[in-house]
Amino acid sequence: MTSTPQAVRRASPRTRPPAKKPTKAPARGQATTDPTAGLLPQTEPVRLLDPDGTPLPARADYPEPPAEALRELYRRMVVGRRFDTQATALTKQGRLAVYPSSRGQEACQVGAVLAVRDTDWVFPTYRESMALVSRGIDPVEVLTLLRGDWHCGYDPAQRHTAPQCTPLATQCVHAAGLAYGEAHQGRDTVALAFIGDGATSEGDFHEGINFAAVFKAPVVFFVQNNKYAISVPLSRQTAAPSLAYKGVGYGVPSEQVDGNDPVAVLAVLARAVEHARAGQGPFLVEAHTYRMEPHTNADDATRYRDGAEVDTWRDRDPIARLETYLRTREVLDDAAIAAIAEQAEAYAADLRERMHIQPEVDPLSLFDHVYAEPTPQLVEQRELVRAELTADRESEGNG
Amino acid sequence: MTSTPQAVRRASPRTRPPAKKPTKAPARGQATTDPTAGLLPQTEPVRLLDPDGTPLPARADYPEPPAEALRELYRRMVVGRRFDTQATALTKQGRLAVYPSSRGQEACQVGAVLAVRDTDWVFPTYRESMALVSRGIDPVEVLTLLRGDWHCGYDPAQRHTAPQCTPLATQCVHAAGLAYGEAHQGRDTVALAFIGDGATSEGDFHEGINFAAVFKAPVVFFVQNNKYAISVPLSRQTAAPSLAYKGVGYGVPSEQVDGNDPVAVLAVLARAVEHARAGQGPFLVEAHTYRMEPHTNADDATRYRDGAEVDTWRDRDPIARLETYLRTREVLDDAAIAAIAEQAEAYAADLRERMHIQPEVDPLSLFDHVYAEPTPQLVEQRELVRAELTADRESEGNG
Amino acid sequence: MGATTMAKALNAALADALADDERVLVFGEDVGKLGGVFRITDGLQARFGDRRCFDTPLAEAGIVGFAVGLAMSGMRPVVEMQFDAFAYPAFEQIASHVAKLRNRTRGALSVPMVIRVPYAGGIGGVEHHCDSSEAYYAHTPGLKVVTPATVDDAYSLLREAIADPDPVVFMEPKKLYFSSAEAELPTRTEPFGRAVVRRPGRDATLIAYGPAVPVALEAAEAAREEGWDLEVVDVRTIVPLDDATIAASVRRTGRCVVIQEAQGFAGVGAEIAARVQERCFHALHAPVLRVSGLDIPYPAPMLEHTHLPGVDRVLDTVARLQWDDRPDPRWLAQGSAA
Amino acid sequence: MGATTMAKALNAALADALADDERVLVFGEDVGKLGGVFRITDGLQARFGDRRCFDTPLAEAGIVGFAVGLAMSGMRPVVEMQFDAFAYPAFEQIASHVAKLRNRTRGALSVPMVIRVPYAGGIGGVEHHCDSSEAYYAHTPGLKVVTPATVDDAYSLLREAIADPDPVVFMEPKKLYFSSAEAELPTRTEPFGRAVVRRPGRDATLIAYGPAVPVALEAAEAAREEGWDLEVVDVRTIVPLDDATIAASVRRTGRCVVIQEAQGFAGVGAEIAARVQERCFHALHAPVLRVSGLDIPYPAPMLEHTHLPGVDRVLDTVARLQWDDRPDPRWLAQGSAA
Ligand SMILES: Cc1ncc(C[n+]2csc(CCOP(=O)(O)OP(=O)(O)O)c2C)c(N)n1
Ligand SMILES: Cc1ncc(C[n+]2csc(CCOP(=O)(O)OP(=O)(O)O)c2C)c(N)n1
Ligand SMILES: [Mg+2]
Ligand SMILES: [Mg+2]
Repeated sequence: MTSTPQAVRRASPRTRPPAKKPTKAPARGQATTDPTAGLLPQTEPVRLLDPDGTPLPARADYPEPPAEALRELYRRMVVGRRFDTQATALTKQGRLAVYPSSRGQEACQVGAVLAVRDTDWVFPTYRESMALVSRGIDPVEVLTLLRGDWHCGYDPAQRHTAPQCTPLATQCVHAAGLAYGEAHQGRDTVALAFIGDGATSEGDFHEGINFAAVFKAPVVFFVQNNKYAISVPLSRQTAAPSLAYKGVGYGVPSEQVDGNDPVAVLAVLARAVEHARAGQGPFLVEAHTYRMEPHTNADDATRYRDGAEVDTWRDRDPIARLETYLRTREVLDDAAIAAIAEQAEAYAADLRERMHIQPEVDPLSLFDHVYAEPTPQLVEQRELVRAELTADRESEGNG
Repeated sequence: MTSTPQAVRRASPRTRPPAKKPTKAPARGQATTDPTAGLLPQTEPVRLLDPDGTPLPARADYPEPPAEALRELYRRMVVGRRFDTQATALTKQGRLAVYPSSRGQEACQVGAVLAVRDTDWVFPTYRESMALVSRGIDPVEVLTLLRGDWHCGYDPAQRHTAPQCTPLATQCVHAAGLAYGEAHQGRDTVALAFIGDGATSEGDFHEGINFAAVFKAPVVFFVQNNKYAISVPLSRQTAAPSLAYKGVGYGVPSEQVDGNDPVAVLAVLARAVEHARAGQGPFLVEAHTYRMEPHTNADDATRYRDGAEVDTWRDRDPIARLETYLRTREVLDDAAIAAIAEQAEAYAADLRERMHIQPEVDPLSLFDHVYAEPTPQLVEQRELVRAELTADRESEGNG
Repeated sequence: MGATTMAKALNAALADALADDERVLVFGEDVGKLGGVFRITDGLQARFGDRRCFDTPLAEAGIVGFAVGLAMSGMRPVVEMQFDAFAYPAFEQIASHVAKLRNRTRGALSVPMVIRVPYAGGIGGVEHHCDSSEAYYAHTPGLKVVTPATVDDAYSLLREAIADPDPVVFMEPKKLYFSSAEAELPTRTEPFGRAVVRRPGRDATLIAYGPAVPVALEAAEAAREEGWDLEVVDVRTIVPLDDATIAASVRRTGRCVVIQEAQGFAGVGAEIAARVQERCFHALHAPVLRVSGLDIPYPAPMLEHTHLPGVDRVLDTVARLQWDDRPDPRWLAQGSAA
Repeated sequence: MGATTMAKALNAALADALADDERVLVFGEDVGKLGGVFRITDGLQARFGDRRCFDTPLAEAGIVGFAVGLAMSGMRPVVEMQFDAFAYPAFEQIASHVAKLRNRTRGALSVPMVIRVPYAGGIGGVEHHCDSSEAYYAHTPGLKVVTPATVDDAYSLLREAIADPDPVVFMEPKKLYFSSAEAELPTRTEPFGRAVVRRPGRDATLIAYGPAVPVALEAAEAAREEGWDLEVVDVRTIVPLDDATIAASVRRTGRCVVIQEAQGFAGVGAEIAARVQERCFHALHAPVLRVSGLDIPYPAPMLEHTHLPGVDRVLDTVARLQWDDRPDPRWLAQGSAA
């Protein structure tokens, strides 16, 4: 995958002067003295394509991204989904300890990372493996923790990508701090913080978005509302009209988007990123989507949701939707689609192969990075383990 | 002080049928399909009296409480303020370890507790001493912790009043749980949770109001926005138009009120309590007020705010405001005012006197309530302390 | 009578408590329809309805704080923290309220509740899913801290925890969830505050709790080959701790190894070792030694066997108990270097 | 050269760090105009501007998590938790991120930061304002835990903490803030990982840290009257701990009392006692004893002297070090009862 997405360049303030104040049109024709002006989301999620791929009337607030960006979006979604199904397959073969699939959320996973630059920072959760490979990170690196190794695989500093975060919502505060620190040092970095619907109930979501708002830190908080937190439905997380209505309570402009409409996701995220980069502070986006697979391979989703519900969402498949649209627009044809499918297969084959090589992990490396230098206590413990390993080897030799 | 406030009876659903849906008029004439309908606060704080005590035009959404309730409100505010100044004086005499004054916030402190019944539960912070004495709790009990004893003084179960809470915002979740538990057991108890402006930044505020909303627990969250969290101004806590705008993000109806207008505070709180009691879930009220004293007697407010600002607020004194109004309405006259002032003096004198008696505290009581029964380890430690005390007494005897 | 797993025993304890006492409520993340990620609450919502067993918003401080309020209203909340490290967001509620409310109110308010924490490793879990967090709670006065190592204890201690007037942090060793044993439920084992000798022995005492108990028993078995007859004491309730049983055992054997899965530094094992040498000094032929996890973040699956104190590490340590009554050479160099 | 308080030394350390390294940022609750409730950040905002020293929203997880992000961007955050118990909301950020980010990323990300925690009691504070929380951090691998007991150390250790590549929980004994000593700042004392003998002695070693150090010194002074010559070791850095200095002292004296202000159970003193007996067993004439706060919630001002380990409690304990080489009668009854 290439690493300088089109959408990013398009959304860059270098090519487009930043708006001077929140660019969002006041919802529902409120007077400008309305204190909520520019902060509330639109009542309906932004949608640019119908579920069947038919384009909706063009709109001024969210212009359609250029064809090249959409083509790239499609390509990465196809490769991303193939990566995802391959990863799920690897769990069955015991090559991965656990895998949280994002199948069905491709528009969000790929659209979001396409909206930021390589120098922007991404704060993913455990669910964002697809987003990370879309960002160009080696899939074996992305799966390192999940295959049972003790570290996150990629180099976060080099990739501008935090380790996939498991303690829910904690990454929201990190994103605020990072974004503020970057701005403090004169860089125009944007931080993109992923978070799930369930995790918005955590205190750290509140504290993270509030810090970002108070310090006007350039963070885009991107909620993938996939309707479940493991088994718990959204109705147990909030009584709000929708999660995007949380923004106004922090003075943060917010939007909701059809998360299975790849064109809309890219358009809304591009605008949110632009807002943040222009120094206007954080932005909250809620994408309505659906997790097609169980929470992870270890989960049994039949306990809490029925197949009919899943089927409804199968009909809103983001890849098919974009494919139909791009065919209509003649951005894609059979040959291009086949070529992309082939790329995806090759990507999966390569991953499969490389994941079958069991990594060599030196047990003594456990002591290397607890501190910059091991403490005397750790040095002692390292010697203990070294002796145990030697004894093991010797007894194996003798046995 | 009497313990069955008028305002409570008036607001009771027993005498007034509960409204079937949020009774709040939709703000700004929004259509009823607006998802924020009934959730957003009015753009301006509700005010029923001008700062100089002149009544504003009557309004349908917040009818004025009956004269008897206002008279009682006035009486408790006067006594409350006298209590407060007396407590501050006691810190100077070393009779209290520390005292956080609520002078200037009398309308909030007294108005809020007048709006609930004795069987409702109140969740106060360290700032609510005045509210607690207004609720009829013995002032010496209220000041127990602050005078350096190891427990909260009053019996929370009997008083339906949680211990004054120091870890900020944590009481919000307790209030949600208590309210839910009461409803679960078929009781129509309302929980009134006090919280400061600064503390709304804590994760526990978020989690508490969210739990209450999801479980439709009858809680009134009452934010006294007194503009400072110790030295930190509101602008460092939030970028929201106002704290009341946080409600919509939880699906909780919200209102803002002039916190120095006692009539408005009582009216708004009464309605919020009614909403909760009627089974419609929590309600969020933000009162705009001001802390006239430093954070506590140990604080030096001159470091972070100037006298001019304090003076502005002196002109909005809630007691003077209500006094003027009640005189105009001929609910109060010189004689009544003098009588109340005399009551307040007597109250303070009694407090002063009783606080000069140093309580006897048995050191061995430290072990009595760590667990229902002390552990063997605590029994050992109690013996150790007993031996130390005996030795001390003996050496004093010999010395 | 039949084979039951610890998971099933815990489930039965919850069900029986729900049936016996309508004040009991079970709630947390995914405890409803799903029955919990470890299925400890399996079937409870179906049987008792969603007023008695329900899912909450995803917020651990919220869950524990909500339980505080419910306890104040007279209920008996039993909450599940999904994994050890995911109880940390609730730390303030636990340390500043759950542990202290009784004391702060001279007993006028008590907050009987059970905070169930699946803890420790050995299940190939990824990071944050295998922390041994018992010491944080044990160091906090006002909490009882209990951890079963057998199926019978799982049932009995959980019932006792729910009935207890004090808040109990109930630490469930994940790797033992699917351990099974013959058990006839309901069952009643020794009460809180009693350690149990799981295996008598004469040469040295192994003191263990929770996930370390099976390791200790296995090590004791293996030690027979080396000619050592080891006693194994299962602590069961860390708070309150049974000093008497522990000290009596060590006085009999004269040697002691404390085993815990948690990282060693300032853990529960340190407390036990410190107490044992205080109380049994003249009976000891060797210092009290400790076997524990390493002082590192819990490692991922591939390396967890290196971290976890296993039979070999226990036996190596037993070997260092100065059987020849000569000082441990290990510390001599350091002594002279200093 | 002149008398300086610990509070002033800490303030000077922050000021010098801000002046020397523009990556240093100081933030927290009330650290700006107010200069902190203990005035440790007094004048910093005025001197360095509100981009370098600033107030945050009132949210401790937010403060620590924000520091994590800032550290990732290359800054050196120094955050203030207003009081010990008010750091608990940040516990998840500290235990699951601050302590582990370096490890999780093989060192690619480090989060050098200082979390300043005014801790412990003795100042007549009301509840939640006097917790001794050092053991929670010391038990968490990946954190360094440092606590000065002298004015010089306050300056030097804080400078070192800010310069350190690892996260440091810097525990400031509140009751020593206004202790004063002759000190010429800037000063450089022994580095992290080194305990210091504050008073040499031959008969027994008192090991103490933070607020307990002056108590130990006072007790040693008083013990002269009883004919005991006590050595006092100041631990200074709890993590990393200086085993060598501690063990060498105890080997010399043959007797040891560990003193901490925190509640005793599973605290840092337990770790030190366990280590000392492991390493010095044959040099010990008596068990290592501990003096600590009681295992109760920190009591309010009127009773704090009962809770706090004072000179008398230390001397009583020293008296129990079996000077006649006979077993402590205290534990005999229990042994036979069991
Ligand atoms: C603090 C914390 N609590 C609990 C968990 C366990 N857990 C992992 S994922 C998850 C559900 C998260 O749901 P959501 O935020 O909607 O994200 P999704 O998994 O749907 O992408 C839970 C409860 C956790 N990782 N961290
Ligand atoms: C969790 C926590 N953090 C910090 C503190 C210290 N503290 C006590 S009061 C206070 C300011 C609170 O401000 P606000 O919520 O506005 O209430 P006010 O004091 O103005 O009534 C602070 C920071 C605390 N008590 N609890
Ligand atoms: Mg979800
Ligand atoms: Mg305030």
